[in-house]
Amino acid sequence: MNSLETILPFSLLTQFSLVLLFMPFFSFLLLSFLPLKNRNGAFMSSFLLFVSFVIALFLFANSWNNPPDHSRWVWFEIGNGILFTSGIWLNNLTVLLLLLVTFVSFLVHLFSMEYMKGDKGYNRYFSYLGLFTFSMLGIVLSDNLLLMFVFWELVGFSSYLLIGFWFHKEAAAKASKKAFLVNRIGDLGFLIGLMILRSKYNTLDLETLTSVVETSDPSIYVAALCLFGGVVGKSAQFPLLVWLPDAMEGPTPVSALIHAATMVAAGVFLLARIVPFVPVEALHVMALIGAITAFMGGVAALRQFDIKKILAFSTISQLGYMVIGVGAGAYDAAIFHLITHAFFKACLFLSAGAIIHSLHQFSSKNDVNFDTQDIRLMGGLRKKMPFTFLVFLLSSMALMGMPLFSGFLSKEAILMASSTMNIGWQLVVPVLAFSSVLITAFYVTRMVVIIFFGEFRLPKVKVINTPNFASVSLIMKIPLGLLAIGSVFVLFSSNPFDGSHSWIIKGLSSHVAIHSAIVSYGSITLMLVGMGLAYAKFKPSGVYVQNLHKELDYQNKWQSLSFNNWHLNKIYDVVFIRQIINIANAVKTVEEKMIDRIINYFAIFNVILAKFIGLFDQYIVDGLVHLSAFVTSAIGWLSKNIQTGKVQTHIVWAGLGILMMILWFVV
Amino acid sequence: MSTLVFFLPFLLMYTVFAVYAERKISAFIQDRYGPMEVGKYGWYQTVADLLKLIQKEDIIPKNANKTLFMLAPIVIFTAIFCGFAILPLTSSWVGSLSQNGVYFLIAIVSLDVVGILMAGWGANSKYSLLGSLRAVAQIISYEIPVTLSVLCVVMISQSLSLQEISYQQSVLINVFPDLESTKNFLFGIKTMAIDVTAWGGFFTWNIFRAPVLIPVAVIYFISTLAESNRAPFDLPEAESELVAGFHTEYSGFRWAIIMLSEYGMMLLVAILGVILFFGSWNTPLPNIGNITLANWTTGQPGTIIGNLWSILWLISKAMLWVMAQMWVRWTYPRLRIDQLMNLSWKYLTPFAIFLIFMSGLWRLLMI
Amino acid sequence: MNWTINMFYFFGLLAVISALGVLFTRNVLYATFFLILSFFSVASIYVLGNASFIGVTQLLIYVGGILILMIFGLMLTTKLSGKVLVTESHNKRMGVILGVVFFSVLSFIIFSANFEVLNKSVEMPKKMIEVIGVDLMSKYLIPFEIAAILLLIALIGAAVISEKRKEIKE
Amino acid sequence: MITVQHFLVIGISLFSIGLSIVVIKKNAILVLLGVELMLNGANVNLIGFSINDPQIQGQIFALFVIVVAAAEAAVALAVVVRMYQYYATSNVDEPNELKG
Repeated sequence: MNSLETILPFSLLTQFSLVLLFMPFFSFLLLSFLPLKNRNGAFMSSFLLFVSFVIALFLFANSWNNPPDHSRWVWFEIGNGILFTSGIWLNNLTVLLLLLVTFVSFLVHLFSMEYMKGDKGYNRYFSYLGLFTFSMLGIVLSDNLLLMFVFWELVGFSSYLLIGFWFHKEAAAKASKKAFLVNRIGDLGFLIGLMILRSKYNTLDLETLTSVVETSDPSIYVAALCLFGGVVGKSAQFPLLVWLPDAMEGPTPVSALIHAATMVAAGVFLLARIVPFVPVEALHVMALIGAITAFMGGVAALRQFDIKKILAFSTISQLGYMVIGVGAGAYDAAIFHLITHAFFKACLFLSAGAIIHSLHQFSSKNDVNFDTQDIRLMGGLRKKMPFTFLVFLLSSMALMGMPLFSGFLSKEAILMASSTMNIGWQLVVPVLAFSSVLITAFYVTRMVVIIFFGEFRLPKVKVINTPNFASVSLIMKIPLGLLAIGSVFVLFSSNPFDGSHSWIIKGLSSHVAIHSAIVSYGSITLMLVGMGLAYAKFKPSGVYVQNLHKELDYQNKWQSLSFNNWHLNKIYDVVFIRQIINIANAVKTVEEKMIDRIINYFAIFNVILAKFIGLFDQYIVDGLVHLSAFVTSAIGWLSKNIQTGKVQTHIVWAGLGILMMILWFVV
Repeated sequence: MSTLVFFLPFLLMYTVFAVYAERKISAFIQDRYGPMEVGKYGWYQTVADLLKLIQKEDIIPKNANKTLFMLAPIVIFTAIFCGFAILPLTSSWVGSLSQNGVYFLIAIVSLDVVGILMAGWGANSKYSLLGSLRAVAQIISYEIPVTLSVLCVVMISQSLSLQEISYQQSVLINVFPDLESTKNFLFGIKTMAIDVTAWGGFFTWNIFRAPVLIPVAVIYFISTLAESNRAPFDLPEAESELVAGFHTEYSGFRWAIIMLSEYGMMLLVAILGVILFFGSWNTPLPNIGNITLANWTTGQPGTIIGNLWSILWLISKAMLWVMAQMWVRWTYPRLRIDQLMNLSWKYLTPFAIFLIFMSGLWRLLMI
Repeated sequence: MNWTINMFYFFGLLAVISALGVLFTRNVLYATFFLILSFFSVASIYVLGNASFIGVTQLLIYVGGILILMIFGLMLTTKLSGKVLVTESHNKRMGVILGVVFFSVLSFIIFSANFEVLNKSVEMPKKMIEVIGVDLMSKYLIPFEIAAILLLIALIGAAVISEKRKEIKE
Repeated sequence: MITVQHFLVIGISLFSIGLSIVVIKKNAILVLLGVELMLNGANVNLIGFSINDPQIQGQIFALFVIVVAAAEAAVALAVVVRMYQYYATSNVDEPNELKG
């Protein structure tokens, strides 16, 4: 064992965190194997999650701003003395994320109870949610990269299950496969990074790595980039951002949980874990990737008509922000943004879910078929769903980075950090980041205005009999309200204009964050400009909106570029998939023409050889076998006659045996 | 040698007169005369019968197993006559001074079962076979109480030798090689300290040496009645059921031998009973002070007068025993076979076992 | 002494010949009576071998007990139809060979062995029966008791085994 | 003078004859007789060995053999009777249900 890796004792907190970890797992097991009826399973599952949440609260209260609590034990041993440890590391980052994950997961459970009502796979859905939460908590709790990788893969698997929850829909099945496969590409990088670290430093324990890694080592540069590959996959960074929009095929609460709050944040969390030993050059590369992602995601969100797709691209963009934050050396800001983003984006997704749910009920009530996610058919929902409008508006403000909202604080912190990168090519990062602010403001305003203002456009297309909406039920309102409260600044900082005073940032890093008024004002200005432009274009009385229900997906190539997410799918199709198919065809041809023929000849040779061997077998080997069988049966025939079943014959043989013994011993 | 010289002729004589006695006793019991025609009081009746029997044809059934049929009476008689070989006739005249006398007697007597089986099987007659099976079952069953009651005596006298047992009951006790310093006490209870060694007579008989032997003697008497197939245990030859049992098919001389064996058996068990319980060849008269009746009526061992006294006492006591057997025969009705077995296994055997235990305790009083 | 050895030869021969009679006779009952004769002779041999108590025991148990029991068994297990009771033989060759081989091997061993020590005359106890009695009650008490229990078990077992039961195979 | 060998010869004769009887005879009772004969052969040997033994251990052993033989005979006879009841035969070669 590495001298640094000693066994650390189980503390009380560790035991609590293990309970917390396994609560959702129990939920998974129970729901998978118990024949539960109605909503009992959901109640039980939510209750277990609530227990987890309470424990997380307890842990948070005990660990925040206290010295980290680290328990470690031997996991397994390979060969002679090559030990792998595993353990639980509770520091500020861990407990913060625990709280977030359990909280959001619990709210999503609550929301889903209503949202999924009547679905055939009701219990299955909640068991998958349990498995997913378990895996996510595992990532957060594990103290070393290998264990984290295990849970990382579990997260990938459970998200595969959740995205493909309605696997009978072809699109859902395809999306889940896509998400899974694209993630694998990134995870390959992760695995290579693990190998490099293990072979170089003989340990994968994060705490130990932090103390032993020298950042000047070129191999650590490679390793960090490889690990970043995993992040790129999981957090949908450029160039692997194609899976996230498709993943919207899953149930909307799932999107809220995994595509807003937890799973995609896992990448950022990983970055925050490894950042102490990542070289600055690698960080800059990450920042660049993040900036590109933020910009591309923003642009792609501009011309989407599917409400969930808009939110998905927005998520990509925001994840890009977080990565910028890490790359620019302010991982605390990135985590801050992660938290705030988790709240407002989960709120947005759940609100979208509420809208979709209501429209769905509306459609079934009026017996009309339409795309319940298409914003072209919405409009004017402000009056029909006032509560949803309120929470949606609050979260949107946070997303745009409106002052007085949480998003402003965290985004400011990231923009501050990016503004320090101002030498040479690095200038690209702040430029893209700031321009994304404007784009974000534009598409958010577009979304809010189109959905909630103006008049309800559906009756323009379809015949509606009873234009009344069912109100959103209380069990859906509670999570929405709680999450909307999280979008307000007061939860995070006393100063609504200065994110650097937030307790989260203070708790995560010791260095004093710079605060520049120019950055604040610049970003606010950009945001307002974006809002203004959007309102000018999409004002409810405008021509565009009046004809929106007749609007096509795209009309020119710019719109096409945005609508089709920079044509990335097509590019990948041409660049990779086609080439691979071509190579495969070529290989197939070679296989058919050459290798098969060689094999055929070889086979013919073998057949001829086999004939000879067969003859040998038949007459010599089989002959021996037959001979021995014959001898055996002859002996058996002989000895069979001894066993006559008659007492006296037995006595004869016994007597002969005694005689033999007499001769042996006496004579 | 006593066996051939004395017992063989005596047995023949005895049988003749025993048959006569039986007839007469049965007649007296049934209040009639019995044989009266041949000789005075019918004295020669039995002799005449015997002559008739010897003259009769020796009939062997056609389907009989000849060998077994012919051999059977001889085997029966031999087995019983062997028993006489170890009986002590007088204080100095004994057939075979075997240390295992009693034991041998019990063993050899059971051999007549073989002869009975041979007879029963060999005759190839249902009556014979059933009779012999009954006889054998009965004899084997009653051997148990006989043996156990004999064992009681053996426990009291600590010897298997009949002569030693005889001497122990004698006024001449100290003459016997191993008993020089042995003393007899009244009822065998040493703590009472009444030395009866010099008294002799009936005081030293076994039933007086150890009164626990009185019930033993009763058991012995009952069981030996069954052993010798005498009434009320004469089921093997129950006339009303089996004609004559295992000897249905016999006639003439062979039948005579079988009858001889039966009476011989009676005599044998009588003599054995006398030896074991009633003082053997000892006088019943005790020494009373200076009137040494016991010594007078015993004589010194080895002298002619001594032998004559001994024979007198032994035979007369045995005759009394035989008379008792006859008396019982003509008094009691015959038992059923299940009653017979019940009596042996459920009453006599457990009681005899209990008496062995009591005898052991009594023996403790004697030392 | 001469008389004793002659008696010994006589009874020994009688024992062996009557044993052979058991072997060669086909009549079951004859066989049993031959065996009685043989055992009787063996009892005599015991007596001549200074073991009169064992001899009498032999008479009492074997001749008076076991063999009578056997004859009973014979009568119970054969149908009484007036036929001569015969038994068939089989394995004749094997049986005779086995017997002869056993006899020859064992007699070869006996005649090649040295019995000088055993044949040395020793002063024997006067009252043999006393020795047996005392030994049985002291030295061999446990085997004695075990034998008693064995007899009891055999008694009960025999009664239970031969009890008539209803499910008799036809 | 009777020597040990005298007894032994008679013993082995009886034993061998008994063995032959056991093997040859079909009737179960006769087989039992053979067994008894074999036991007697053994007993003769024991008596022979104790003729010059003041402790007469051989005789006591023989006594035990006889006792055990009595037990054996009783049980074996019961078995034979039972066998007769069950198979209606007393031939040992007829109940051959053990035959493979």
